[in-house]
Amino acid sequence: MQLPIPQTVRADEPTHKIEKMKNVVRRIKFESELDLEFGERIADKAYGQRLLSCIQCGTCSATCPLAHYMDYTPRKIIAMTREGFKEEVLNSLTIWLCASCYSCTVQCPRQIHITDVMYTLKREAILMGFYPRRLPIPVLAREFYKRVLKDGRNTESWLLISLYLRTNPFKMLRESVLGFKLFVRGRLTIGKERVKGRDQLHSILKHEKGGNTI
Amino acid sequence: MHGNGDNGSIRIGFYICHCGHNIGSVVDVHAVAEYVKTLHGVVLSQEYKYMCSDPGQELIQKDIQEQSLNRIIVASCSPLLHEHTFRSAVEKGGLNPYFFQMVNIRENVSWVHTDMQAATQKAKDLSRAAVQRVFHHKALETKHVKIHPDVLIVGGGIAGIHAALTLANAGKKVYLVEKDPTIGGHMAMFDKTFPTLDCAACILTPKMSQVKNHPNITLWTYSEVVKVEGYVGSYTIGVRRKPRYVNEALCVGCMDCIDKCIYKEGKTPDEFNAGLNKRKPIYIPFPQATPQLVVIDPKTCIEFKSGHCKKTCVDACDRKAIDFKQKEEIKEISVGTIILATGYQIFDAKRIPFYGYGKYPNVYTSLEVERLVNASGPTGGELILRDGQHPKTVGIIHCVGSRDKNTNRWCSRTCCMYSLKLAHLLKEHTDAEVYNFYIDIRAAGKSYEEFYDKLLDENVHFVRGRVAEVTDWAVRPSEEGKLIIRAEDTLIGVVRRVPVDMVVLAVGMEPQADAQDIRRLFNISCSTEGFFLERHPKLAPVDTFTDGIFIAGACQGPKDIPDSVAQAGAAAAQALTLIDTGEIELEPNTVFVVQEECSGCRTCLTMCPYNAISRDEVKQKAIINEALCKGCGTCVAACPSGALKQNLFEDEMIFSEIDGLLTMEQEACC
Amino acid sequence: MKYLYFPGCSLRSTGRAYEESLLAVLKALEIPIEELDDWNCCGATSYASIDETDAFALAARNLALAELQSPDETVNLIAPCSACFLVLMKTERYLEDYPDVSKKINTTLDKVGLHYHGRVDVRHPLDVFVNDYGLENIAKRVKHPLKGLKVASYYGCQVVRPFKTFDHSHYPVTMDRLVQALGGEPVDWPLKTRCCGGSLTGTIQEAGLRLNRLLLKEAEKRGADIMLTCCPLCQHNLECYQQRINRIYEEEIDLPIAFFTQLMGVALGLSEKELGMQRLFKKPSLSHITHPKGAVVNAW
Amino acid sequence: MEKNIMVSNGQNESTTQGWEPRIIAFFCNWCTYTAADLAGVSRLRYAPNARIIRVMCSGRIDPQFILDAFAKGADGVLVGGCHPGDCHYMEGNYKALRRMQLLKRMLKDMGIEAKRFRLEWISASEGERVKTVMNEMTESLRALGPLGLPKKFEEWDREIGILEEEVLGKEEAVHA
Repeated sequence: MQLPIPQTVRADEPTHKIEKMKNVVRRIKFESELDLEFGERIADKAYGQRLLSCIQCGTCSATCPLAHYMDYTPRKIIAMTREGFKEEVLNSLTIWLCASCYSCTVQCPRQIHITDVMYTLKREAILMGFYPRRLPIPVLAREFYKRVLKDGRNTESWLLISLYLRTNPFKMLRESVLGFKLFVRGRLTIGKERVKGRDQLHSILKHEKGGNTI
Repeated sequence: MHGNGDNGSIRIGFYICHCGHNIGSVVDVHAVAEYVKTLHGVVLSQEYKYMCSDPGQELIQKDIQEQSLNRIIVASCSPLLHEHTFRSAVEKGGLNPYFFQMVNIRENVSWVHTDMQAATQKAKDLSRAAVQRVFHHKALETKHVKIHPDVLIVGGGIAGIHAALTLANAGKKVYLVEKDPTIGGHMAMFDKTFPTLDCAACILTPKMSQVKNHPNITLWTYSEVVKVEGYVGSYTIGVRRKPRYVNEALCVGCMDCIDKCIYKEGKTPDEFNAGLNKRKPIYIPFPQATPQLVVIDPKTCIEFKSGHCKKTCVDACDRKAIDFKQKEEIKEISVGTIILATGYQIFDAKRIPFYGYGKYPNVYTSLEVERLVNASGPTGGELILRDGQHPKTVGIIHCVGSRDKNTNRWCSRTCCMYSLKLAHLLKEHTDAEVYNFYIDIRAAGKSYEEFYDKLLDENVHFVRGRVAEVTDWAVRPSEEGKLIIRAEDTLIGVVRRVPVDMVVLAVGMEPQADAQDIRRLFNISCSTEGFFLERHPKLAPVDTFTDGIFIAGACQGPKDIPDSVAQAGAAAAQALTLIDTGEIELEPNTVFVVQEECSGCRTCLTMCPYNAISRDEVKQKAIINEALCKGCGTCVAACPSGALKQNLFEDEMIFSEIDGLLTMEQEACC
Repeated sequence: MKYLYFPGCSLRSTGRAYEESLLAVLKALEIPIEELDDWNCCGATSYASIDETDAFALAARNLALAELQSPDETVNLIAPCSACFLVLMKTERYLEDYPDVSKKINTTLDKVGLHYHGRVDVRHPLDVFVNDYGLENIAKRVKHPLKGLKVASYYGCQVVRPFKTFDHSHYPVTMDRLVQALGGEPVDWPLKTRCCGGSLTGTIQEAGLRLNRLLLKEAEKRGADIMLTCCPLCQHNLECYQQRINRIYEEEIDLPIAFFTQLMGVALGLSEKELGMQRLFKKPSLSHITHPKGAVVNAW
Repeated sequence: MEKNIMVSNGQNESTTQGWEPRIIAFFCNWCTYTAADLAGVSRLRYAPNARIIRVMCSGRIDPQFILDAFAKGADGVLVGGCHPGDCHYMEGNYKALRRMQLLKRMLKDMGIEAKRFRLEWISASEGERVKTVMNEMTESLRALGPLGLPKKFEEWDREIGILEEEVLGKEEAVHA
């Protein structure tokens, strides 16, 4: 099943939309294509317990500030996860668009920790290398992760630079003006923030590792 | 006195029930029967498909006579279900019924375990315990108590009214106690009723006046039960009659006093109109209020607040019915049975701030809308919003305070249908566009689905999605000055923003605020949600765990009118059965004193909550008043000399049970 | 009792004004605080998307350090940045809810001579000011009441969600009450806690910018002279992208976005320099407040 | 959670040697026993280690019953009554509470771990609670291992016997 991608997301690729329109999308799902344990697997992860008790009321989608940019509304993600539509879920933009504002979590009448489920799905996606390539969000997450792993603290200037280098260098030019403004106001530092007990930190994170996910 | 086995040897008959597959599929019934055969005292041990069936019971009777058994044990379901059945079987067999012991291997074993070996082992242990227990059983006399023929009914809603009339028509004397100034309950507030759309008042008010005029019904409105003593058959009830400050005997409900009240306009929110308009301190709840009596509300009446009122109302009343000196009185009555029909309260919509109730004037609860569309309502049935507008678009939000773990988990059952009804009425009154936002439409009643069809044909919008928020935040010019409902249309899969003029919140049904107090007062149980708990969800839906007390209507759980009426009828029938039997058997599990062992230490006296124990100052011994003893056995556990014993639960019996449960047997697997 | 202070990475760069004003105000109110020694990044939202236990271990180190540093029975750790606030608190709860994980994390902490016993109570400055220090005490110290200043309080998401520690999850009032105590006029608007998109402005701008546009427009529509935030990222998004929003969507939004601590400082009579006002793209015109007599507008 | 328990049970019982804790449960007729019935009717699955003894009221439960149960080889004892304020006999459960508090201290002195005795208020509607309590208790007893008082008694008797002999021996010696 092809993944329809909202054109808003790839605004930087005008041709993309047209191609998508030409494609014929196959809309049938054979049970054999599903991963039937997927739902339970996700539910077993932290704060996933109530996932299976979803009644598909759509409160999450309605309260989500980003739902209108998602390829599948949060409700659909839950349904698909439960039914084992693993590929669609892990390939979806939805999980990456979640800005973790917890609106859904607070309002869900079944008290499903939707935001935490989204985190679980993000991790799953990275683990399986499923997430859409060149989509900046996972890259940002990864860069952030590396930076903190290295210095123990994050320095926004460097984070952004490395982000744009890895996604869309042209964007950096666009941002440079803003960057400069911030800089003159002393809001962007060139010197990196570092933790003194870095070795300590690293050993903690090393110990934690069940095989590095990057 | 039936034959008893005290003389001579103990001859035990053991029967184990398959209960179809219910027990047989998890417990190796045969193995248990075989094992019990080997136990001391057991003369006969056999299995049977359905012990509770007639042949099953006859089996017991036959064996008692032919094999001169003097102890009977049946291992089957819970004693709460069939103990009585088997006891009477034993009695028919010519043996004292209290030589019988029941072993629960269904609710406590086969239905809760999966591992056959473990379950069978448990069944064996329990059976062995019973075998050892019955050695100590004694012949006992069953206690009988007379049933007082009068009935108390609490709550004057449709359920209470129906139960009262049913019993009264059967010639029983009924006391109907209602806490409000009038009977009628919620139903009196409704406009039309689904699915037939006949007007609530038209079908209710005749019944109300019947109640008022029925010779067998004593109607006490504006009253509350404050005391409940005694037990099934003879309850003593205390009823507090709040002062109306109007003499019931004199007032004819002409309402002149109300017109003459120095308040030209009402000041306090009108309860009956869901607070949509104001009423005066002296008022009558609504035109057809029953009884037709005015009430004075001391909280708002000037005379009560300052004492310097012109008392124009007094002058207005030519029958001199108004009496500011009136005091509350406590009535004491004796009844044999009680029916609780205390109803429900609606969910407080303020608890869900997302829907803006109390913040945006044009957000209404369903109950308010019932009054708003009602011809005798505050607007005379014309649909004028709080801001004076006539709505062109209306959004009805389902499941407000239902199916929501953050508020109430349960489905309130009535909201779907009354929302459809209101949708119809609103369209009828205003020809507005009506949107229903629902999670599921539950129209599972007689001709309910057909009503749903009708609404679909009337082109009412149905959006399947729970509303996340009602807000005045407009992002499009078309939304300016409107209330915007945000929900996902889950069938289409997109989020929708629907601007409307009026929002109706289909609020759910909750237990009454004082349900817990009532429960304690009448000594019955509540379910987890706080509704009164029935004795059995299917087979005893109107009985409670307290004999002689029955429940009807929404106090037992959310219910619509037909169901409430049906249940009220059932409760009345249950009460009638008791009354017409004239007496009821009580467990003879009372306490007695072994005189020679009592040291007269007084320990037990403080234990008994019923003052059933006194002390013979001459003999210096404790005396038990059998009539007062309820058989809890708390005193028995406290008696230091072991002089107190409880029938059916003597120490020996329980010790032998413990012993039986714990003695290892050879072929045991663990 | 002394408060521990966890600045977090953002308050050392884009959110510097927040730190400066916060510290200045705490000083002015004589609330004793002490920075957490050698704190590390809380892990933020991105971190949790890569590796969960890692993210929690990272945060747990801070909690453990806090316990080391403070003798108090319950350690009050102030985290001004919403992300830090939430992540630290979430870690705290998580270690309670999942004992096995907490054991695992603690064993690794033990290896480096640390241990978390669950004594830390993560606090937001808003909570501390309003509920610990008290509004009336603040009001007493106000030198320049924010007379007639219409203030839209923007809380963002993570301060009130998912944990309702000190206010309602969607309709909070703490900041508004604070504004009132400072003599200002809180603007009641419906988007107080609607997400600003967080890092989306940097990744998927279309989405990020639109969210901010909605917030800014609504605040202006409701007559706000200024919008207050309590999160460095929200402030950054709402302020720094205003021009771009105006350009792309042809809007004329012109709303100063300050940290609530900055406005507090102004009311308490602190200098604009102390409060890092110069770091704002658009500094709110408050001369009529700081110089009530309508005196010359201070120049900078 | 509960699934695991069932599984582990399954194994333990199917293998003849695997030890299983034995629990005696005293339930009051009106609340807890009814709740147990409800658990049955709702087909909740829980560990099969407890054996229920029904009494009319938790107030009837004599501490001796509990001691007797331990003495005869129970690894744990569970007492269930109505919630405070809900007693069918008004205040039987309060009386029970008072007694059980005392008993707890006594058990402590006897060296019986606190976890082996549990007092629970379970109302007629709380079938789920019965399940959790049964499972929790079974689990915690598994962790504690057997109590095996009867065996201990035998040993003590033997030791005392030996002591007596010694003493007698000495006395005889003295007499001689």
